[in-house]
Formats: sequence, structure tokens, C-alpha cells
Amino acid sequence: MPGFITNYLDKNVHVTPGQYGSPFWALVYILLVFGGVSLAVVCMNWLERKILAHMQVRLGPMRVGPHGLLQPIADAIKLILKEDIVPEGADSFVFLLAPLIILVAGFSVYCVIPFGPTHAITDMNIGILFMLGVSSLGVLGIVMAGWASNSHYPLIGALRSSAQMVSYEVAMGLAVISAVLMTSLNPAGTGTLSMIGIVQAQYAQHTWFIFKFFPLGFIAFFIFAVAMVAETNRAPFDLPEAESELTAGFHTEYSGLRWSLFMLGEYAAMISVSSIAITLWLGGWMRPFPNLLQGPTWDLAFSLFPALTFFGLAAMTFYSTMRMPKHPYFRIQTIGLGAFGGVFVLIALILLIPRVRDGVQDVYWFVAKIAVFLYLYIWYRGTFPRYRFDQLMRVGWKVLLPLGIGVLMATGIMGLRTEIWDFVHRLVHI
Amino acid sequence: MCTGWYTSDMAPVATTFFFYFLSGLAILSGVLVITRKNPVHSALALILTLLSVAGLYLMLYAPFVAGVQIILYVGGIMVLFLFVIMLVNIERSEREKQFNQQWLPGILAACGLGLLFVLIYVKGKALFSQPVITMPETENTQRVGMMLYSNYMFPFEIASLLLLVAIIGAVVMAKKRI
Amino acid sequence: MSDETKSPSPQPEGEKPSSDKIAGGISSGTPPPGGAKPPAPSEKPAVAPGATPPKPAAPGEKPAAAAAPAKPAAPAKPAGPTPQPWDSPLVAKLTKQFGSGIQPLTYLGQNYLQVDRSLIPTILQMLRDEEQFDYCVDITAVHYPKREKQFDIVWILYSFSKNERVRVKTQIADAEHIPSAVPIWAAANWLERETFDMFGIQFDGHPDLKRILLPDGWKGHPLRKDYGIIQQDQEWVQINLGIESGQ
Amino acid sequence: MTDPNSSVSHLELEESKKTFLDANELVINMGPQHPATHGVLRVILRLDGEKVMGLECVIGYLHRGVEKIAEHRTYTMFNPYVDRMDYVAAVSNGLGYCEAVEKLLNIEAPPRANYIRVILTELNRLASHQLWLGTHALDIGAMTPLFYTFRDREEILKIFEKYCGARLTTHAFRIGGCQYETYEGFEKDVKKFLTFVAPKIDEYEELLTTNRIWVERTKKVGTISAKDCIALGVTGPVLRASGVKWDLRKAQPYAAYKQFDFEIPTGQNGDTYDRYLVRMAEMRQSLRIIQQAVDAIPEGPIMAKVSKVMKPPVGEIYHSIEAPKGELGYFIVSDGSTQPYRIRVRPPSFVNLQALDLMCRGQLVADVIAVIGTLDIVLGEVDR
Repeated sequence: MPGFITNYLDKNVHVTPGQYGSPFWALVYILLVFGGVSLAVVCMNWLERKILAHMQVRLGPMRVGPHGLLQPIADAIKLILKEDIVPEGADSFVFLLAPLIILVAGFSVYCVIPFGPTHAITDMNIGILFMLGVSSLGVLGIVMAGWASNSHYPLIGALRSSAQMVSYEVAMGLAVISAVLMTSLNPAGTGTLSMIGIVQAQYAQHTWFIFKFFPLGFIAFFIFAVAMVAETNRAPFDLPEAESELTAGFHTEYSGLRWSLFMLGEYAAMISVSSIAITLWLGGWMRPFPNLLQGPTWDLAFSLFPALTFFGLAAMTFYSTMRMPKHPYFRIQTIGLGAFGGVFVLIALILLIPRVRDGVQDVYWFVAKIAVFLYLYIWYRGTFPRYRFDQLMRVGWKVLLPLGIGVLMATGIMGLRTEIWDFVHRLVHI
Repeated sequence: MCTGWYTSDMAPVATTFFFYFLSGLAILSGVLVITRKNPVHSALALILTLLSVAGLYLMLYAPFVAGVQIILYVGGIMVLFLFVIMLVNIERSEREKQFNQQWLPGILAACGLGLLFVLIYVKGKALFSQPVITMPETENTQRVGMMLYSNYMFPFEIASLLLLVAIIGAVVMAKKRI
Repeated sequence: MSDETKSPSPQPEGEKPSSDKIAGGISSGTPPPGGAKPPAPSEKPAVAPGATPPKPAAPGEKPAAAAAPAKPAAPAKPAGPTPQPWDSPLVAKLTKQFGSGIQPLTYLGQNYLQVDRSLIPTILQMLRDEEQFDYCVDITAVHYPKREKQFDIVWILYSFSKNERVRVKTQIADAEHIPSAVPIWAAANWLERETFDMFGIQFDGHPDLKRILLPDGWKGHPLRKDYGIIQQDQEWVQINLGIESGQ
Repeated sequence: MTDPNSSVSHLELEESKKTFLDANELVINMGPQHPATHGVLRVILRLDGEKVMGLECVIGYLHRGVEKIAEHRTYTMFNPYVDRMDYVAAVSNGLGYCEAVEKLLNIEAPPRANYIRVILTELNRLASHQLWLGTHALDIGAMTPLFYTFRDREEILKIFEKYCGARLTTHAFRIGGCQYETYEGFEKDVKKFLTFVAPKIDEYEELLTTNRIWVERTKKVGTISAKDCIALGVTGPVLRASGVKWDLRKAQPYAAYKQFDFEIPTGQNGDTYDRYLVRMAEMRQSLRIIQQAVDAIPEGPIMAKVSKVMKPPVGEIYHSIEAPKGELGYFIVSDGSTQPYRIRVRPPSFVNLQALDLMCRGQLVADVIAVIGTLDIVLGEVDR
């Protein structure tokens, strides 16, 4: 094989392809991440409908495929085939550009998300800054979409969205800074903005930052968790696209593929902000208790989790297969569902191979944590009414922002508590 | 694990090309900002300018400044610009006469600026006598922090005070209506 | 509420031409020509003395006198209750003030005042301000095309403090205006608009008298008895669809 | 004398024309196709940013000329039409109409019929309030209650279906009583439903009553004082939430309501939250009434003696009942023939909708949605 492929596979290389400077492997990672995120969006689409439906005493999609499993695909085909309408009087250039900006902003963020110590496209030393910056570009797309539609509802949606995102970015940034501050609490006193560096700092300090200086880390995490829901325009902060008020908000005038790009961008943004939260506070790719439960036995035990998860999914699928109606009309669906279970078993078996098993460890834990966050998103949507705009602003500026500043200062004081104590001590003794 | 940026022998790709590309983009979109009649288009062009300037910062091994540029200017300030622009009547402003018809002051200002550039070019060696320091990129952020809180502490605090005054002024002006 | 309503006693005096107009309103006997209801066959075309407007209604009914013979056919069924004079402190007060301009009546336990058109704003204002009829339940109209004063306007009022309802009725001719009740009850706004929409009655002083349920360009006022539904339909179909109506 | 309609005078519009930063005012056309206008209501909003400076309702998209139809039908034939006005509370409409005609005919429905009427009407009130709650919560962004209320409303509709064969436009009553005797197990079904639904109402309350966002979205939103309510003729739960303890079932009892023990829930602030609480309490009161009615339902005939061809004597009558939305009145003029000379329906939704402008002034766009929801209008009844 040519050198530009093999040299990254060297056993001694422990950096991401971007850092290593291997364009080939960076490209492979980009494709992997892009494909993976798209797949995750599709899964999320189905899961959201199903979970929400079951929360609301209904079944959700049941027709396309067994238990509606093929519904996202059917939807995708429908959206692609639909006419792409540009309203008359719209600023067509801006109108067509807007969904692309949202999509690019949503996906560029994945450049620095570390799915494992080496499983990232690249690692920047301003990683977290880059993430916040690029994800804040998404609002541009929303504003452009709302303005270019030349219609009132999208315009109001865009106005709401711009104000909302700018406001919550401030609180979000403060929460992030307090986590970054925690990375510098090592003997050398050097913090980092690098995503990988932040996770490694948590490993080095033997704790997830959510538990650091309890409850300070938790409050910072809470601020971020609220702000990130607002940042992604999800319930209860989904005012820019509040369907009962603004029909569909900023994407009212969009149709077909371009509309689906908005959806893709929104779900990609949900996953990316969840990954920031996980990286900063929940130990990133690390499995639970990486320091406490060490040793080959624990390693083995934890490494069985991916396979067990897929066995569990397979069991659920087979159970559903057995409960399918026995009528011949449902035969194809039953077979399909069984085949689905078979695929799960196959994946589980592959995950039992030791090399694969150890290889996917990091990615598995990262994805599992993301899944929890995505479930929370769905849960919020099923539970909360929508905030009103002024209340939203009040929460952002009068609750989260002071709280963020307070947490930041308290974290700084806690970090420097020995120095401060020494200083006071000396003052007293003078 | 975060060993340096270029562990292999890769050199920066096509530096000159990117420099000219980005600066050309910045100038072009800068021109667009003042020539477009539609204020939203102007603002979008300004965003492009700011983004290409951020790219130039990256080429100068100043990723922190580039990141801050994107977050603050593109993600924050420009969004507010757009916010305000969308609130005012665009059709009306399109019909209005543009303000860039003042040729004489414009030429004078341009000449003054040109003179300044020439002066800097001529006197430059004397002003910046030290050789150019190329900082490793990994330390850029730390260095910026160090600089801000040691050498440039005073200007930094002055700037933040200024911003505070601006905020209070804005609040006062906004409150007056109510 | 008084319960003496069930006594189907006949009309006591000829003093109540207004009640005739309702009571004798329309006989069921004769099928109306042109779809319109037969005229009110008042038994007494005799004009009662006094300047109350109900009386001018009577002359309009004169041609209806011909239909009066049909009336005896109706009494074949058990004669229903008829409006009775209504007596109460309120009525006493009102009659003292307005004299013959109002005629308090009660029918099936429901009280109403037959009021001269010229007294309408005063009486309504007074009912609200002094008698606590603070809730204007409804404003509507009834169309009697054969009468000279074609329209009955009805205000249904309710008093929260007294738990009492009263209806105020007056008669106006076609194209006659009537003062708006909006300054008295804000609720009258839409109710008057609807009455205007359906009957074409002009309310003077209404802030924004325009059609409410029908489109602005609608022709005619549908709840008038002489409104031609089929004609309207055919016209609409012809203009908008360019075909002959199937009706 | 204070002028109660000063708050809705049109002078105020002139005054509020100034907008923030002199940005031009935004005129938004909400509806007639809009997810939150409960049908085909069209609201023209004049906004300053998000603040509502004034609004105008454009109605009539669903106008079917019910009052005109009535003039060409006999009294019996018109009975099903009234179900189509407030189609979510069709039973109440029918009750009001039948009682009005009965009054005109000077007959009375037998006690058993009255009890059946009360049971079905209260069940319908419950269904109507459930539908209101679901859609209102959905407008405010809480999706889930809608499905819960629809699940439970389904049980009521099942009882209707078993009783008279229809679910929505039931045409359950006839002039003079009820056409159908209760089916076998009717009382058991109703009692089962009562035990089923009581905890479900708690469930709705659990989701919303103390939900912070719900409280913030509804408290001090669309406030209307009792004085304004009365001036604008607003009735029903909206009036009661403003603190007026007035319910036609108590004030002028009809059907068998005199015999039942129930309370009139009222609020104090007249805001959206109070209206929510009042309706929730009303649901519980309805359960109480149904319980009492089912326990004490007398035996006997269900129809009074009514001749096949109804010819009410010449005269006019106004009769109103407490529909779930407010006072539903029928003003019937008879000319002694088989067809009513004029039927005027006093629709509660129509009159209540007038208050929208007053309730929304100075609030935000999102509040308009909440207020439309809390007024609980049904466009079929507004437009008739």
C-alpha cells in the first residue's frame, strides 16, 4: 500500500489524522463521520416519532416497514421528489444559500469532536472555541432563510431565533469557560481548549467535570444543558419554529429537499452540542469509572457492553417479531423484522471479536452518552409547553447568565483556594 | 499526546495561494459591502469579509484570534446587525439615495490612508525592529492570555470599562422610551 | 317570573296593537305567494289612539285584513297563550316616565317591552344605568315584509343582580336608522354588525358597521324574507363558474 | 359613569401607532389557515415587533346560514341542524333548542327524559372541555395532553354512540323528551366512565397545573376584568374566571339541574390560568352531577305528549342554557305554522370572541394563541 495510507497505521501514532497530517485518513474519517451522523439523524427521526408516540398513548409510524422502520427512508424519498419551490418575491440567492449554510455549520463542527483519543478528524488547540464559533454560524442560515422568504412568519421566526441564539451563546460560553478552567487545575497549571485535551484532563483528575467541585460542575453543566436546547431550537425553546404561532417559523416557505436540509442541520446540531456537553462534563469517550475499576477483568467486562447492547436490541426485535400478527398479510413485515434482528445479532457477534471489541470501546461509550441526551431532547418535547419570547429572554439573561458568571468565579476561587488561603494566612501573620 | 502541530514533514499547503485567495476575497466582499444597495446583502458581504480575515489570522498561526473573530463578529455582532436591518424598512432604504456620493471627502480619506500605508512601509523597519516571532500554534492561546493579563493589562481593563459604559448607555437610552 | 302566563285568556283590550302584531303575526293558513310569509292578519285594524309607533304598523296590516278570515281556522287548534300585560315596579316606573311610549308585556313568563323607536336610546341607557340590566345578551331583528314598519329589532337584556331577563322591542321601517347600542354595551358591536349583515339595518353611531359573516361584496341581506336564495345562487355560479346553476 | 366599552374604543388604535425605533408596524394575517386558530378564524394582527398593537377578527368562513335554513324547515327537521353549530358540544345545542321549542309549545319533558338529558349534556360538557384542554395545551406547546384528552374523550363518544348511534353530531334529544330509551347497561357504562375519568383529570393537572412553563405562559395573560366581561357580554368559564359566580344552571335552572348539588367554580384574576383552573374544576363538577343523576334516575316515560305536526302558537320565546362555552340562547318567533318564522341563535363563541381584541392588546404574539385557545371558540358556532 502507498505510504500515505500506511504511515498513519503505524502502532506508534497516537494522534488524529488531522494532527498527523494524513489527508487520506482525514478524508476517510470525514466520510465516516458524515455518514455516521446522517445515519444517526435517520435513526433519531424514527426514534423520536416512536418514543414521542408511546409517551402520548399512540403508536407512531406503523405502516412503512415493520413498526414503521422504513418510514425515514420513505420520507427521504418523498422529500427528494417534492418540488423545490422558491416563492415569488423571495431573494432567491439568499433563499437557496440559507439551508446550505445551516448544513455546513452543522456538520463542520464534527471536525473536532473526539469519538475517541484518536477517533477525531482533527484536534485543534482551540477546539472548543472552534465548535462554539462554527455552531454559532448556524444562526446566520436561519436569519437568512427567514429574511429571504419575504414572508412575515419566517421573518418573525428569524428575529426570534437570532435574538435567542445570541443570548444563549453568552451563558453557554460562560459555562464552557468554567469547564475549561477546570482543565488547568493540574500541577503545571496549563489548561487547554482542545477537545481531546479536555477529556484527558478529566482522566488525569480522576473525575468527570460534572462532579468536580460539586455542585459547581453540575451547575455549569446544567446551564449548558439548558442553553444547548435553546441553541438548537428544540422544545421548550422552539419558538423560532413554533408551529402553533408561526406555522413553521423560519422554514415556512421551504419545501422538499431544502426543507430536509434544515432538518438535517437541526438534528446534526443537536448531536454536536450534546457531544460538547459530553466532552466537557461527562468524560467524553471514557467508560464509567476508568480509574476506579481498572484492570484486565474490568476492561473485559466493560468491553462486552457494545455486544450486549446489540444483543439486547436483537432480543427486543425478536420479541416484536413474535408478537407480529400471524396473518399472511403481515408475512413480509414479519420476515423483515426478523431479518432486522438477525442484523443486530450479526453486529453483536462482530462486536465480540476482541480486536473490534477493543476498537469500538471509545466510540461506543461516546455514542451511548449521546443517545441519552437525544432521549432527553425527546422527553422535553413530550413534556414541556413552549416558553414565550420574553420569558425565554428572561431565563437567558436573568437566570443563566448571572448563574454562569457566579459559577465561573466560584470555580476560579475553588481552583485557587490554596493560594488564596496562603495569601490570607500571610496577611494575618504580618 | 498533543505533540506539535506538524509531526510529519508536511509543510503548509499552498500558503501563498491561500493568502492571495483570502485577501482577494476580503477586498472583494469589502467592496460589495459598500456597493450593494440592499443592506442585507451588504451585511452578508461583510460577514464574508470577516470570515476571510479570520482565515488570514489562521495563516498567521493565531487560531485563538481567528476563533474569537468568528464567535464575536460573525456569530454575534453580525447577527445583531442583521437583526436590526431586518427590523427597518428595506424597501424604503432601497429607494433612498445612497450615502457614498461624497467624492471629495472620500478621496481625501483614501489619500490619507494611502499616505499612512506608505509611511508605515518606509518607516516600518524602524518601528518594528524586532524580528518576526513565529510562535508555535499550540501555545498561541496561552500566550494571548499571558499578554492580556500582563503587558496589556491596562488597555484590556480600559477596553472592558468602555464596553461597560456602552452597555449602561444603551440601557439608559432604551429605558428612556419606557 | 310571573306564572300567570299559562292562562290562555284572550286579548284584554284593544290597547295592545303591538301584541297583535306578534300574536296575530302570521296566520298559518294561507300559503304565501312568492315564498314570503302571509301578512300579519291583525283582527283589529282599528288604530288605537296614542302616538306609539306600534300603531302605524296597523295600517300596514290593512290589506291583511283580507287574510283575517283565515284566522278562525287557526283557533281550531287549542289557542296558545297570548301576551299579557306585565306589571312590576320597573314597569310602573317606566310607564310613569314614558307613558304610552312603552308597552310592557309578558308571554310565557318572559317579559318584554314594546318601545317606541324614538325612545330607544333613552330606555336602553336607563335600563342599564338604573335598572342594572348590565348584560346585553343579544341584539337581533325579525322581518315582516308585509308590514309598513318592516322590522322588529329585539334587544335581549339580562341583569346579573336581579337575575332577570327582559326583551326590548321596537319597530322600524325599511331603510330607517336606529341608534347604536355600542356606547351602552360594548357587546353590541358585533351583534349589531350581524344584524346589519343579515337585515341591512343601519345602526347610527356604530364604530365600524360593516358585514361580519358574509363577504364584503355580498349582495342583499339574507335573513330578510324577500331575499332570493336561488337567484343569488344562480348568479354566483354564473359569474364565478361560468355555467348554468343546477338549482 | 364609567364607560365599560372605553377599553375597546377605536381611539386607542391611533395612539398606539408608534413603534420601537420607528420600525414600521408589521401586519400579520393569522389564518384562516393557521394551525392555532381552531378552524377558520382569521385574525389580522398589527404588531410592533412581537407586541400586539391591535387585532381584528375576520369571521364568516364557515357561515352556512343556519338561521335562514331554519325558516325553511319544520321544528323537528331543524333539530339536527343545531348540532352542526358547536359540533364539539352538539348535545348542549340540541338541549337548548328542544327546551326552547318545548317552552314555546308549553309542554315539559318528563323527569326521566330530563335526567337523561342532564347526563348526556354533562358528558358532552366534559368532552368539550377535554377537547379545549388538549388543543389549548397544544397551542401553548405542550403536545402530550392533547393525546391524553382525546383518549378519554373517546370513552364519552362511545357512550354517545351506544346511546344514539352518532358520536359527534348526536341529535340525541327530541322536542318533548328523548327519542331513545337508555340502552341496557347505560348506567353501568356511565358509572364505569366516572371512575375511569376522575384519575385522568388528575393526570392532566399533574402535567400542567404546577408546570412552571405552563404557569408562566398562562398567568397574567389575556386578563379581562369582570366589568369588561359583562360589558362585552362574555359568558361561561371566561366570565366565571373573572370572578362572577354566574351559571345558568344555577341562576335559571333548566332540565333537571335544580335537583343536583354542585358548585360554580370561579377564579379571581380573570387570566388564562384562572380560566384553565375553572374549566378543570368544572370537569369535576360535571362528574358530580353525572354521578347524582345516574344514581337517582327515575323510571317513567321519556317523551311528553307531542303531536306529530308541531304548530306552536303565535308568539316568541327566548330560552338559553349554559353550554360549555357560555350562554347559548335560542330566540324563536312562531307564526303558528309548522315552520319557525325566525330562529335566532345567540352563540356564546361569537360573543366571547369579541373580547379577543381587548384581551390581546399589549401582549405578545404567543399570547394571542393562548388567548384564542382559552376563549374556547368553535368556528362552526361563531359563523353558523
